[in-house]
Amino acid sequence: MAERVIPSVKRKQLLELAARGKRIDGRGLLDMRPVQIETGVIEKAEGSAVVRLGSTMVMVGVKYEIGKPFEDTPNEGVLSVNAEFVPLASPTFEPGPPDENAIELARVVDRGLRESKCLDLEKMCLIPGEKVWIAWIDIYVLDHDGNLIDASALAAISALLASKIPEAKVENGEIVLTGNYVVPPIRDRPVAVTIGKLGDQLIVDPCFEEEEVLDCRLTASFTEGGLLCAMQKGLPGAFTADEVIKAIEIAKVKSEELRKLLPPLVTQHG
Amino acid sequence: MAERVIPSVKRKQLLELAARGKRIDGRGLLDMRPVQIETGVIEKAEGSAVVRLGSTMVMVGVKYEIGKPFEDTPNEGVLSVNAEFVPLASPTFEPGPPDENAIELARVVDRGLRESKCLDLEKMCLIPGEKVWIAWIDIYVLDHDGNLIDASALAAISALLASKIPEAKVENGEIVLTGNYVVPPIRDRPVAVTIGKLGDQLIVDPCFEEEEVLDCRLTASFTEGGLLCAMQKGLPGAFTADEVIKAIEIAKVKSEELRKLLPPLVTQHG
Amino acid sequence: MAERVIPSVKRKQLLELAARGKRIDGRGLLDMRPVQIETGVIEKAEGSAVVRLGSTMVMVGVKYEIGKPFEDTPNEGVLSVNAEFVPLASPTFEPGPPDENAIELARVVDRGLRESKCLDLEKMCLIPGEKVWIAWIDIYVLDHDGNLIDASALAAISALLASKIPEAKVENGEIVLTGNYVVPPIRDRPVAVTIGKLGDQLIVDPCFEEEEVLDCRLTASFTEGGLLCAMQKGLPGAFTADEVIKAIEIAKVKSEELRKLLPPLVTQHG
Amino acid sequence: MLSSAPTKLISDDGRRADGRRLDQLREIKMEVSTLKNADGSACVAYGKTRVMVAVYGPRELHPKHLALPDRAILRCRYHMAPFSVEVRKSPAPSRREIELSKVIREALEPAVFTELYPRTSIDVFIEVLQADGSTRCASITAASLALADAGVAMRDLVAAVAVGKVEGKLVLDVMDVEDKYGEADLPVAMMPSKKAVTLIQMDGQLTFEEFKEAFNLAVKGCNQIYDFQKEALRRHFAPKIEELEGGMSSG
Amino acid sequence: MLSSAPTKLISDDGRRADGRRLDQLREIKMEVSTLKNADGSACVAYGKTRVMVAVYGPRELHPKHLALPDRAILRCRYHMAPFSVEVRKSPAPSRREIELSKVIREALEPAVFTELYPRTSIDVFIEVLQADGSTRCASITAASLALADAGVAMRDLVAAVAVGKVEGKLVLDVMDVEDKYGEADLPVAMMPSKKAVTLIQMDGQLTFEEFKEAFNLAVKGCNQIYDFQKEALRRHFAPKIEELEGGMSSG
Amino acid sequence: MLSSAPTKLISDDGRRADGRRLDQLREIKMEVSTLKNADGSACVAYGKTRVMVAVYGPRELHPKHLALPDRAILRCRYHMAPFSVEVRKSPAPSRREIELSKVIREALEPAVFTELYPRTSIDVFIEVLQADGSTRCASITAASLALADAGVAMRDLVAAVAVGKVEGKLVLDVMDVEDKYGEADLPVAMMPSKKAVTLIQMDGQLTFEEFKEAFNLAVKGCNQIYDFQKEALRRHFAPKIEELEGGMSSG
Repeated sequence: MAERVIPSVKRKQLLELAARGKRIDGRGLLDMRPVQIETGVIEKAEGSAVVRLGSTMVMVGVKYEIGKPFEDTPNEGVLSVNAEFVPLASPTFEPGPPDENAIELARVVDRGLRESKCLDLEKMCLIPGEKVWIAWIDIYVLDHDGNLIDASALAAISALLASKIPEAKVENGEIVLTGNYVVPPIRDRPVAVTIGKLGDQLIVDPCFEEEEVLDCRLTASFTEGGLLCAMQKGLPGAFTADEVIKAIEIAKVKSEELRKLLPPLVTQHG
Repeated sequence: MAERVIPSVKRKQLLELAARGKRIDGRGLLDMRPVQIETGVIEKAEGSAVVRLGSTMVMVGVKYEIGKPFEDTPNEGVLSVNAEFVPLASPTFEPGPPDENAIELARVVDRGLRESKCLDLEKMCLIPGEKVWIAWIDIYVLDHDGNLIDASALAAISALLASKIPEAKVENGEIVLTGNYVVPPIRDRPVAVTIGKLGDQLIVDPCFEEEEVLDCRLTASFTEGGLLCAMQKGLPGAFTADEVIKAIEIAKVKSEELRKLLPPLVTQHG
Repeated sequence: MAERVIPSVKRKQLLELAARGKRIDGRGLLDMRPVQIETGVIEKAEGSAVVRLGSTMVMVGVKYEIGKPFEDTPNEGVLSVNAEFVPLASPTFEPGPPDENAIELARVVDRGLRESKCLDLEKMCLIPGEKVWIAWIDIYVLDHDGNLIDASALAAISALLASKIPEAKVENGEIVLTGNYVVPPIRDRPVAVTIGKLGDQLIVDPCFEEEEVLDCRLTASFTEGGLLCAMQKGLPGAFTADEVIKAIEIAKVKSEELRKLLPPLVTQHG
Repeated sequence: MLSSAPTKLISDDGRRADGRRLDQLREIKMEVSTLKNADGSACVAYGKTRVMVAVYGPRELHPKHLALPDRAILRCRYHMAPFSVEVRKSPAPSRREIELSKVIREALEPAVFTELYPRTSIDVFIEVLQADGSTRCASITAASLALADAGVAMRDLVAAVAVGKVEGKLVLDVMDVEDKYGEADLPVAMMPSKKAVTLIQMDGQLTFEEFKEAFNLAVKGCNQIYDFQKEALRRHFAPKIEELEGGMSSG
Repeated sequence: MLSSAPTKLISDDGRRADGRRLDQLREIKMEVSTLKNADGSACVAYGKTRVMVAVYGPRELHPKHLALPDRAILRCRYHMAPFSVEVRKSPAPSRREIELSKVIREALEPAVFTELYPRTSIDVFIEVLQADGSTRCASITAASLALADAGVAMRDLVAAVAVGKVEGKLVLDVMDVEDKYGEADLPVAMMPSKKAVTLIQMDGQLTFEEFKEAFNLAVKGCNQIYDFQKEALRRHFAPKIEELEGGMSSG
Repeated sequence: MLSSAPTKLISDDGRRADGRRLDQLREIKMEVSTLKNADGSACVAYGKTRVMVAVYGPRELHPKHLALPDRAILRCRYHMAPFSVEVRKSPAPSRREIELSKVIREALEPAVFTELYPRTSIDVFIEVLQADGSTRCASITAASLALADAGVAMRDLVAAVAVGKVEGKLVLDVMDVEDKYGEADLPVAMMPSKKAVTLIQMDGQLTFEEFKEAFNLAVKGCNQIYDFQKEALRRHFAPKIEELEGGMSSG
């Protein structure tokens, strides 16, 4: 709940730049920073990815474990998304349990994945009510230069797409691992895009300096088919109704650009 | 463990009043404030009540859940009393896990219920050693103007008396809920009364301002049959032996007055 | 993680003494303080001991409980060593969960016991994968005058050697306690010895005042057969390679002296 | 008190499970100044969803080094009573409650003149007493009433409502069963007279066209909630103003 | 080491499970100044119930802003060793331990001249090493000895004992099996020479007449405990006083 | 990705499970200044063991009363990513991580001129991204590179390596399977040019003669690691120095 102190000189400078269609690092208002995606970086994880958005660096690891389903969804696997802001990523991060920012990040990424139904959780059930696959998605922020949501969402879906899940069979009510790995039941590739509001201007992919002076931000996630599947307004400012609509339109276009950086969906096993 | 600072001018004033048999809000030494009991306020809870003692307002919700019995009482249901001093109730309450005051409150109310044997826990056993009813009694302090113990104890027994418990049958070792609700196995109506000591005087139902300057307090709980079933001395002062006896005598009389505000016991199911 | 402040005048004094082969309490560099071991002090525990090293006093209680084995060792009992620095032992100890010093202590004692294989954990398995004996070793520091590791390790093995474990039989897949107690499956008597470095000198059994000014310390644990079974360097200083070797040689000799204070191993049951 | 999955959430004649029309709010109740100790308070019900909010402040902030020299710190805690939901909730704050505390604070902050109260805190404590969907919206609505009751200067009230998509249709003021079994949930908060959107979240799936329609329905709903809020404040303050005027005229 | 429920707690000739008469204390042992580091300490046994208490202070309080300008803060922690009970206890403080820490502190505070030590804290750390009933009473008894050992000025010692109702009879100094299978437990603490009651709690069921009888028995028991306390202090301080006198006479 | 127990860890011709000779390090990779925000950083791999370290500081310490008047406080956190091990690790610090944070700090501190930075903190944050044995050694090695990258004055780098005993033979740079199924593990850290041992731990069983041999092998290994460290710093700083010299010569 630490309150942010808005540096007013910096804000004035960025507002003036934005009014002229410019940004502090030379980008146009609707330009993303260079995006790099690398997968398979952690061999011990069933899936992993590092995403760089400019200097922002986020690592995501995917682990599959057998566990119990939730009581109200006995026929479904479990998707669990967690985020840690480890203190090496920023002088402002401190060791300890996730704060409200890390929790919000994890939950926004979670909703983008969950509501797109990208993982077919029913196919991750092994013994109904007893044993299902749990997909642990751990978001690890390594260097923070703004727009952690988009970088994390991109790393999460990249790691999932690059992951393999152990092949399990149920024999006489017991689960047997064959030792083989198969493609997990992924059927969508959601992408999140965050739009910042700076005075009267909307900007794409805000960097850390910009985030410090934003009025507010709006994140929209889209399915492969172009459906809106999650939204989140953040920061203590307000949008006009028109700005909301316009931000979503921009986000939709950008989400399609970003999705091109992802590998295609593979035909499912079984 | 925050230490209380006793406002000495206020204490002097209240001592002088008490010496003349008076109190700051015009009551006599042995008068309670107006008591209001409302039940059935939370439809999602199996039982609920709001009790007002003057401006003090306490809500209690009762939830019944099926769970495991304690290892040393495999044939008994579980009674669990918890209290939260949510920060909206007082400028002195802070968010966080229950402090020593909230814990003492919960445990004193718990002992009053438990030692009166008001809930027949054996009748709340479904499958011995495996499945029993857990009665969750959650005390929620909404506005704190003193004497939380008596208000909470009254709200707890009121919510229990107003509660319905799901009807459960055991068929082939499995628990089946019939969808009906029945009267829980309640067989007593314990009432707690707290007596404050202010100099040489004993007072009933201290308000917040009085609590701040009390020497000490003594709570006594009584069963319907007039048996003492729980006591608790609080605050860092001392009673004489005579005061202890006298306080209990007063509490007994007041407990009978308060019990008249409760609905009668209903004949048990089964 | 509280940083220690080294009292420089005291350090200078102790360095000068050590250079002349002397210590603040009159001991020689390689002398231990008087050692007292008392067992069976807590009748409710299956084993217990109090060890005094000079004014340092440590109590250890051993409890045996039936529980689940770890997933990766389904055929073995569980050894769990915990240490508490209860605040009565020192003005520098505070209530709360174990800090890094208490955790290090517990883990160093644990490694000494575990790596010596003094408890035959396989004999503590009742039903593989389901039920095993858990040996809880609780280290309770009561008075802290330095060298807690050696005192705690000595108290732990003493309490184990003095302990009795309930006799359990497995009948039709159920565990039945016969009500008798038998000798636990102990097959070694490890002893830990800590050597402190003070300037150029090595000292044995540092007291609290010495610990405050030590460069560093090295603990070595030895099995009955004279094998090194655990080591731990502590404190923010460095040893030369020669000092490491010399310290271990001293520790070995001392460990044999200390072991003479322990009761002999008893022939195992079964 | 477990509920089972319903067979149909919208009847053939366009009525919802509780008999409402698609664009109809539940019964809305608002009470201002419910509590004695709090500087401001309000109790709001959207049907069975019931929240109680207390505001303490502007008041001195502890610890002091957290204070800001140029404005108040707005703090907000959204918390659910253990008995507010079907399966008892542990009192420890869940990740969901921590996230909602943050987005609710950020939905209220644009309305508060924090710059008038430097070095202080304004604490908003929200207790959900019963949860039947749209608790975050009822919380925002109640919190802005409690802030007004506490005399905190505001640019506008904040009104909030959720629009859902249920069996293909858009519905106003989502209740629990619709949230659980519906296809999308879109909570929106606004400062109605400023036409400023201070909260927007979304779960589920909507086309862009559906979104625009849903958003417009939410704006309409916020305006209705706003009318209830103004009415509640009028009820609470009018007698006092009359009293005051009475007092003056008699003087 | 699990014990099973006993068949009979009081024999036909009025003897209790451990052979005591109804109004008889267990073997009481008290030792003062057991620990080196603490400013004051005591070890007390009521039969198998054994507690160790250390007092630190009066000492500077951290953090300082908690200090009181007109008196010392008395702090108290009652804590059970994991091995003190039949089933190993987790070291984290339980709700029971937190409640007992509070009532024990409030039982000791009337006896301490806190006003003599403004801006300081007096910390009482209680460790139950073995629990066989009446641990709170043994703790209070030991804590007042440790306070005296630390040289803290006191109005009187505090002595405590529990009376139980077992198989219809009142018994003095309740042990675990009597607490568990008996009908009532009444712990009482007093400043005996002041005749002031500083702790009273009760579990179980008693008529008012039974209560009065039990209370009187507790008062009698506290007086016996008080004699043991004075004797323990005499044993501890007498040699020093003799030494001092010896030193003076030889001077 | 669970691995099963191997049948043989050392082949008849003296090769280890990954083909290494007994006294051979795994492939060592070191990168300095990997992160933008940190004052210094390094990424180190011993085979599949991969750690990333960031250093912040010397910087002002919060809360200030923890600051020391005569030197910097060195703080260190060793932490494992949940996905770094076979079975997902909870992010909450384990007792093992707390102990390792302490011994790593004590292994680094002799090398740092803390007295040059009074009243500050130097924070070393270690993240184990993938664990395949010897993570504490890789962490120490990386941390001293990150400290150098941050420009913190040091007496020497600290290099670390673990020696194991596997099927009766001593092996250098222990990997996970050797740690798990071997007979002993001996991690050692040194300031190589000072010949000073700053960390030594041991698990398992060794005769005194075996220990001496293992210790000598560890010293040899630390020297090899030291060469890699110097090379990594040279690679990182050389271009800058050339640039600087180029800039000067062109001036």
